[in-house]
Amino acid sequence: MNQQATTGQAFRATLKRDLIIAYKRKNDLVNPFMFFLIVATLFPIGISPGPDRLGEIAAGVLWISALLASLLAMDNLYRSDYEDGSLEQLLLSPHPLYFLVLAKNISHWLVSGLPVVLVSPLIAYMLNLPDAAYAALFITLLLGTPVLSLLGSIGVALTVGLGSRGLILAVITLPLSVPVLIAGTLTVQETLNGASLGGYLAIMGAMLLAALTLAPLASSAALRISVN
Amino acid sequence: MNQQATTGQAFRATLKRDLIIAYKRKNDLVNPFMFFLIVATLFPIGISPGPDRLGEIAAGVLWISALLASLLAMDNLYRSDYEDGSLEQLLLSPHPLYFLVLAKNISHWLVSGLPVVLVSPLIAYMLNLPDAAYAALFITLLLGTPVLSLLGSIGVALTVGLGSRGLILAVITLPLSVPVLIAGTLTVQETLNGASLGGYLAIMGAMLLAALTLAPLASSAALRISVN
Amino acid sequence: MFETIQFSSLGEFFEMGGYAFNVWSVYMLFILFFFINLYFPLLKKKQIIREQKRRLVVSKESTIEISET
Amino acid sequence: MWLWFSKLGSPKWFYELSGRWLPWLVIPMALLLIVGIVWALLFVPPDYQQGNTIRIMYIHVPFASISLAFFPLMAVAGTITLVWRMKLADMVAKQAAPLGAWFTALALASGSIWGSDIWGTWWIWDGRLTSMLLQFFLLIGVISLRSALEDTDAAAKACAVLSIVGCINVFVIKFSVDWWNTLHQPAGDFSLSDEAANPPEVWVPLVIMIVAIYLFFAVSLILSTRNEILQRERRAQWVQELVEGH
Amino acid sequence: MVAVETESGLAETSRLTMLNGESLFCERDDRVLFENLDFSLREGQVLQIKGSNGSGKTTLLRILCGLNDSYEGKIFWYGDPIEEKVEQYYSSLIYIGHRVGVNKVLTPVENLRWSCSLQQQVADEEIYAALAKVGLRGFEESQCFTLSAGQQQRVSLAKLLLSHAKLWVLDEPFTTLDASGVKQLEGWLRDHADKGGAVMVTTHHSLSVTDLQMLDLG
Amino acid sequence: MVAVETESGLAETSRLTMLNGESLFCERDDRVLFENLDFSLREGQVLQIKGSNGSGKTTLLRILCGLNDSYEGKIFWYGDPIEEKVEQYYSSLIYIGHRVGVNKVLTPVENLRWSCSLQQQVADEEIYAALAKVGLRGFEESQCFTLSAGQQQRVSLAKLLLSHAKLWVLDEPFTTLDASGVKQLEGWLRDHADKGGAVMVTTHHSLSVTDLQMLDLG
Ligand code: HEM
Ligand SMILES: Nc1ncnc2c1ncn2[C@@H]1O[C@H](COP(=O)(O)OP(=O)(O)OP(=O)(O)O)[C@@H](O)[C@H]1O
Ligand SMILES: Nc1ncnc2c1ncn2[C@@H]1O[C@H](COP(=O)(O)OP(=O)(O)OP(=O)(O)O)[C@@H](O)[C@H]1O
Ligand SMILES: [Mg+2]
Ligand SMILES: [Mg+2]
Repeated sequence: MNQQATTGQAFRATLKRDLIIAYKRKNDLVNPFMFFLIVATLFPIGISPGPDRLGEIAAGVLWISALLASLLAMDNLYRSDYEDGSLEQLLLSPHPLYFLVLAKNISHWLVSGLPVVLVSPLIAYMLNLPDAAYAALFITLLLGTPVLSLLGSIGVALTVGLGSRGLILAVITLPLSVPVLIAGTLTVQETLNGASLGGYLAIMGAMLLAALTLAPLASSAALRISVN
Repeated sequence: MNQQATTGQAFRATLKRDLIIAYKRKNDLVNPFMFFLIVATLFPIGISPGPDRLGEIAAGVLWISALLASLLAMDNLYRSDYEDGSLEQLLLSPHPLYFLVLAKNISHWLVSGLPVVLVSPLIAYMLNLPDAAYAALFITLLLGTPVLSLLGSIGVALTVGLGSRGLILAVITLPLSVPVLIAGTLTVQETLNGASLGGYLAIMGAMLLAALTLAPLASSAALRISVN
Repeated sequence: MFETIQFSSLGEFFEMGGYAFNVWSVYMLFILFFFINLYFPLLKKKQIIREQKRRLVVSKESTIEISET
Repeated sequence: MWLWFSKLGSPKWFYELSGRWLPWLVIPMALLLIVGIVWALLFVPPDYQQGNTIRIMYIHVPFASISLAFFPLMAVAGTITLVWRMKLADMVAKQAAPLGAWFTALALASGSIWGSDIWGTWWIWDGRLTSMLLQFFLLIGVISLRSALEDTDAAAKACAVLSIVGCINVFVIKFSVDWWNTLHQPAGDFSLSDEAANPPEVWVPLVIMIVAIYLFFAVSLILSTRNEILQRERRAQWVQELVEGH
Repeated sequence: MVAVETESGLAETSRLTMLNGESLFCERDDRVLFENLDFSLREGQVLQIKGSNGSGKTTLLRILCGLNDSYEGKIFWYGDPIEEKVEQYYSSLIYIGHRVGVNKVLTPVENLRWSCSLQQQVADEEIYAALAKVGLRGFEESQCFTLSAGQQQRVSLAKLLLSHAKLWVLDEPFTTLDASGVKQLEGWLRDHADKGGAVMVTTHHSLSVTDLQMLDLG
Repeated sequence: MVAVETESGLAETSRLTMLNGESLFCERDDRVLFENLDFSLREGQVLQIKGSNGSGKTTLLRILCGLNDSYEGKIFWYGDPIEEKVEQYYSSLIYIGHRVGVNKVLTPVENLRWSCSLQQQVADEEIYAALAKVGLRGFEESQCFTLSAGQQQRVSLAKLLLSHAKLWVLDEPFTTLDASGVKQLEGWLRDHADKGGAVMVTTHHSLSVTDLQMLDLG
């Protein structure tokens, strides 16, 4: 005991810590998909279209709701750590920040992104999504929401020191997320038009890979700047 | 000098302070309507309908975007005051909390709600809203967004002490706001169908009056609880 | 008012005129919910009492310790 | 009056009284449920339009109508919590929220199973249904607020405020949503007093089921409130004696 | 657990009792913080609340200010229960807690202008004078997030100089102050008490004031 | 403006210089906080940084920890520029700032488990023992938001007992501690220095340790 911890150990410890915090807060687990559900409900209420019309816009509505849910959930990724000084401790760790940030991002997606993906078919049903689109929707969300989380992480890292984060975060992150939104909805739409999923999914997979390798680097740099 | 301040003076001082803070933060002024703009833009991107289709859903999209912008802007209504202890000072004032809370709500709406209302015709144009609906949309937003702010204020006051506010605030506030959304979009729709604005606006006016008298009371009670 | 049973055979009863799934799933949901809602509070009561007993024992032990020293 | 009030507010008194009441609730509940279910499943004639799915009504309508009682109940309890600081009221309110969510969920589920045949879809954006869904969201909101606030006292008061605001809002939602879009069976369509349209063999079992499920609601609320009392009053003398007696 | 000692040789009975608590009781998470706590604070007195970490000092102060109502017992303001005199009580009270109530975006002047205006009218010149006294001359127009921890604390302490409140309730006001700041604040406490005000303060320092009372929470 | 005095009679030259800074310069908002600041810290030494509020103590510590890079000058870790030895430097460093790095939702044990694991492997028994030493026995499983200000500070101080880091950088660690806590912490500083570690600390207390150096920022 009492020897230096390896980077792997620090990674696991960070992942575990964040999951415990989410578990203790409980709400962190429930709220993202409740928010997703509620926002998705707002559309039929606000737009009140006929069932067919609804089906046409369903994929877009689901993707936009997921995007917003991911955005709102981002807020507590580094916030409390910044406020209580844990973030400084993270920066002072001898391990590469990349992995620690990645651990935080993964745990955050597990808690806030995955539930949204899992509940999406239910809402898709309520929104009359055409049957043919279910698989495409589910898979694109599964590949797309981690990208949204990773991108959002950069935005949060940049804004974590600010007083009024919610909105500025949105203003920074939403435009960055547009390509993911386009890729996601386009995939669903093209599958409805009879195209095969493969090509589109490759694009989304590439996005995910790129985000996984690059975004945590940007987040790390942003965190260093914010703490300064 | 140095005599007791009247409630009116305390009200004005609070209003002024919050406006100064918003002015200094700059972002508070710009972000709500930037967010509104961005979210409204997401819809044509995510849903990619033809121009006519877009016009049909435009009113709903605008209202939902306004609702979400108002929600996200709420977050910094009491937050920083809670964190730096100003909220305690507010509660320890000898004046009725109702008026101080009202002052904060008014200044918040001026900063975050009004710009959204003012920019709405522009976005309505971008979303192909039928010409006949402009007036109705503008007036309903003008009457409706203060109600959203006042309702949101209750939610923020209840959750201001929590670590992860963004989402739970949404889960509490959005269902509460649905009647305003329905009233707003329905009014626009019915005017498009040729009905006269009067009756609908009366309902929205009544909502605003009720919110103005009751919501700050609930917010005050909630603030006392949260600080405890 | 009390008419006869509406089904002539058990099979017919289970079939529910083609609506077996709808009718039975609703009743099953209800029965499930009914028993869960009675069972869990009773189970919880037992847990609470067990937990309390343990606590009482522990606190007694600790007071004894203090009085001994 | 005051004496009675403070006595009722005492968890101990409630615990003992409810212990004595329970059998007198459970027995009629069981009897009525058995009679009601057997009647509904075996004796009610199939509807000339809906056939045997009409039997779903005997679950759906009681659950739907009791669901609507939760917010008023929680608002009254909340008012008592805020004004008289009665602990018991909050214990009831705390247990009512999840129970309400379950009742609402069952009303939604039974309704949509019914609707899957009548309307040909499991879900439509109709006024009644949407307002029920929103009530469900509001209940979840109350529950998550309760679990988010760690301090029992603060949670009690915060949820009281939210329940009161929510209660007003549930009515507003219902009003506005009905105004917005209605397809669901209107209340008048199935008027219990209209004997011509609805013969007694249809509505008598419905009344029996409604009463039975009301009793069930009372029983399960009392059971969980008793647990809450045991938990929160665990350091009171009488609870310790009760625990040792077990 | 509770000990009340007075250090001033002779209690001046001519001075009224400003604030007193009777049989206060508070528990948190099954731990009794204090029970049967009585105290009284006369005009001209400084009441220092002592106790180890977690003994309930902050909690007591917040209870007295009405920011926490999870307690039992009675609190009186000049003999009347505080619930009946809330407005009068709050116009005579200044509370500075762990979180000092200084908005980071505003300048010291703007902060004081607002927080004083909740109780009384204050002219800008007075604010500038007070800021100069607490050693913030030159920082009047800097936003508060650029100030150091101790400087932010000083902004909130300037309120003491501006207000005419009779009762000061201060939670660890010395923590971030440097040596000269400590001395200055001590002087203000002394002056305030000598002019007939009263002070409740938690601190681990030993204070030098005329009429010091101790309340030890253990 | 800058004065370096040493209180230990005889400097033990056998001990290596752990950290030293050369001609450090920092200004914020056009105000020069320090310029031409030199200091050096040997193993076994405690360096107390003094100065009035706003003189730049916190800023200096954050610069040394690499949390702030708006400075000029050079900092060396055992003779090498720290930029070249970041990893080694960070494995030997503990920094406890104004914000102590204690998550409010987690328990003290969970907090320490994580924050220690960033540097080294620590067994749970050690954590419990350390918590007992800082006076938090019985609070191991309470969530930290239920702890008082001083108790939260103590959680972060437990890290000092658990870590094998050689350099402690502490920003006003005494503020919220009660008298016994102050004494305890002072003892730990002394022990750590005597065992060959080094400490940089800002505080307005006067410390009693073997080899004390002062750095006065004015
Ligand atoms: C998810 C779907 C549904 C929901 C959420 C729902 C909700 C409700 C609610 C809230 C009530 C009011 C109870 C009261 O006022 O006491 C109700 C009553 C009723 N529902 Fe549904 N319902 C659903 C589907 C259906 C369907 C598909 C039918 C049948 C066609 C139906 C038939 C009725 C009837 C007959 C009543 C009694 C009306 C009365 O006497 O007031 N419901 N339902
Ligand atoms: N973010 C910032 N922007 C501009 N100036 C700053 C900023 N932070 C601190 N300062 C300035 O730097 C100076 C030093 O601040 P610092 O926090 O280092 O002081 P300190 O010596 O730690 O004081 P204290 O004893 O009050 O903690 C202060 O005068 C302050 O105005
Ligand atoms: N929100 C809370 N929930 C439960 N217990 C709490 C809460 N806040 C404080 N406590 C407990 O109350 C006790 C007293 O806390 P308080 O903050 O009053 O202490 P204090 O005397 O001010 O200590 P310090 O000198 O560290 O500031 C502590 O033991 C703490 O555990
Ligand atoms: Mg304290
Ligand atoms: Mg400092």
